[in-house]
Amino acid sequence: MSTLIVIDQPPYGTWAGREALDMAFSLAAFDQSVSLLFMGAGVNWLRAAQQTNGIEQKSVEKNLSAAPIFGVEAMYADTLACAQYGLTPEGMVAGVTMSPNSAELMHQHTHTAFAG
Amino acid sequence: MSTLIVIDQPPYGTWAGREALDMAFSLAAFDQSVSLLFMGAGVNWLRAAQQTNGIEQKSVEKNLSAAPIFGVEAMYADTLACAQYGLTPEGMVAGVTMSPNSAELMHQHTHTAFAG
Amino acid sequence: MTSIHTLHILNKAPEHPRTAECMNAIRSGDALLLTENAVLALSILDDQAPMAQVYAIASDAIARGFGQSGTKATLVDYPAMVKLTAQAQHLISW
Amino acid sequence: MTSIHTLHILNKAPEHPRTAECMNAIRSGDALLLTENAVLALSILDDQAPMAQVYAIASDAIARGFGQSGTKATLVDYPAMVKLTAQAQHLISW
Amino acid sequence: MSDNPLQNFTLVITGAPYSSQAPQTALAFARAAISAGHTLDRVFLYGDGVHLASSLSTPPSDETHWPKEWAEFLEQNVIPGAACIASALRRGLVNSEEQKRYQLPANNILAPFIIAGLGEWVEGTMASSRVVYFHAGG
Amino acid sequence: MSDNPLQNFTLVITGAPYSSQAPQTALAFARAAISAGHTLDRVFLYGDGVHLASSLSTPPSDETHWPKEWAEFLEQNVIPGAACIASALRRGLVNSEEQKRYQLPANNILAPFIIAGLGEWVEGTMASSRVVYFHAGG
Repeated sequence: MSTLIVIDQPPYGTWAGREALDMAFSLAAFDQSVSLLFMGAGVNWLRAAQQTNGIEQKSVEKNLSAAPIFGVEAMYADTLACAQYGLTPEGMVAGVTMSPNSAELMHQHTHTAFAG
Repeated sequence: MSTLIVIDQPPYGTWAGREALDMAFSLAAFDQSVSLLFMGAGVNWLRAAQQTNGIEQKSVEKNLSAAPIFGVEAMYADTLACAQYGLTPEGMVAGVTMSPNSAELMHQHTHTAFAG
Repeated sequence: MTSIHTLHILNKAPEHPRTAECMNAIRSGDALLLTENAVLALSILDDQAPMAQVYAIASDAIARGFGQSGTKATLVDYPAMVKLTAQAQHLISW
Repeated sequence: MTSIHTLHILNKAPEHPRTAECMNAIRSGDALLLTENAVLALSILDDQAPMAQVYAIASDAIARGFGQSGTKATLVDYPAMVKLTAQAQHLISW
Repeated sequence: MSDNPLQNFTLVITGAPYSSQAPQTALAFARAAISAGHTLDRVFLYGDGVHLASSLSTPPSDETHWPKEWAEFLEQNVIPGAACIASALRRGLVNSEEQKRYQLPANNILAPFIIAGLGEWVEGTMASSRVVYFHAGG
Repeated sequence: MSDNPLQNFTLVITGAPYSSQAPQTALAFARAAISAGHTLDRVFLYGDGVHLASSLSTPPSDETHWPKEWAEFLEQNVIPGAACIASALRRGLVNSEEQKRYQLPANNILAPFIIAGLGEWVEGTMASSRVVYFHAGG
């Protein structure tokens, strides 16, 4: 079984992305194969240099950097969505694989789930 | 003071539209000038022949027909949104005024508010 | 009963960004089930219908005034939805 | 301080249908204030900027990695947001 | 494998009642699944879906009481229902144990719903043949 | 009229904490308004915003407790805060009076928030010079 957790909402404005990340970490904690796909406005999770001291929320960059350590297999970013938001590999957090065909990626996984 | 309450979400799938209607009825109950504007997917509130016995929710058509009685001054429907959803005057509930320029309508009211 | 590769279950209005994401993800051999506000797509779906069989929950369609729109989608009840989820190898709830 | 006819306060991501509704409603003499997820429009806004002064809450922009994007919008704090709401004759929270 | 093999479903509800239609659609699906002879491994409430487990929800008497309808369905069919503890605590849904631990003035979980970790959801995905999510619409 | 006349604001919050950023943005605005010498006529919670008045919300200790922050702000500045009764009852937010009336097992409204009708909102729109809405984002 392999699960793809999809995040299509930006960070901070809603909690759905954080709750999606918790789902991925839980699967990994149970030694289940899990990857993350960022698409739509969700690719903004991956923008480098997020400084959250002004909004009383923890930076999601730290959460993301912990993903490989917790056993999340891959973090994919939808190529088209990155282009729409002006995100280039240099402007993104480390460890992200570009996904030129996210529909195909979903079909390659047994489960695909959103957090909300 | 005149208030325009805007409904841009369809009925039944979320509660925002019902709560917007309650706002309009409350203003009217306090003898405040209030009108409703349906735009975007919200124009689907106005589709005739809604039969809700299958979904255990009350039909919003009855709520809308009560609007003039409660003192709501006008119900506007965004012309472009109606066209997008294939809504014609014959397929709509009674008492609706078409709004070809909803931005102008907002500017004509002192207050413009969404329920959520 | 034919097999379905992925059953896409969509409950968002046509304007919702996830609707476009769902439509982009549909491939040959998949099926699309419209529930809740997604049945409003029945007034918009036409030539550009996806390459998949389209179903819609009848009670949701009728509640929203689409009792007669059986041409663009097959109206189904919840027992049929259960069957579709059993037939499909994969499910995605958008 | 010049007067603002309508201050449009937008807190939705660019894909959200209300963003398009807001952009369509902006007229000459209005101002647009981006808050929360709406600051993501800073990566998209360009030639087609609306005919209005654009502001964005600095803490929301910086949190989302837009600390250097002062060119497309004036970054403001909450005291400035309060001033804008006081200057404007009308407010619309999208 | 027959045309309609019996399935063991896990349902995940992430939309709140009286804000989304998710709990309603999920219940219609659950009833149809049981009627067709399938089994429900468990129901897991996540995100805003935890509000379905509120013992204090009081809709007008002429509206369906979704938390009660769900609680009765789970009891009658002996199906476990759990609300994610992290989602629930943030949103003000607590059981008597959490009430004591955090010295809160009350508890408000409607039986038979319990509070449990995301591990309940992971186990559901492993134990069942189909996982169906019911999100908020829009 | 000066460049910056003092205003009397009514704030309406329709987004829930730990689901939207609305209560957080609204509090930053409210603090700035008071600091600038403006007044807040009242704060009205509507729709999912009523969850801000929960006395049971228990976020992790390293996250901001928005209901408590808001309650302290309202008390310190003697500003009335009301949750819409229709929104609140459906969503499981009740005071002791509603608890008795509907024979519920508990109540969970955080003081100084009270439960009131939409008339409170209407009065706010009439009494104040500016009404600012804080909706859920997305």
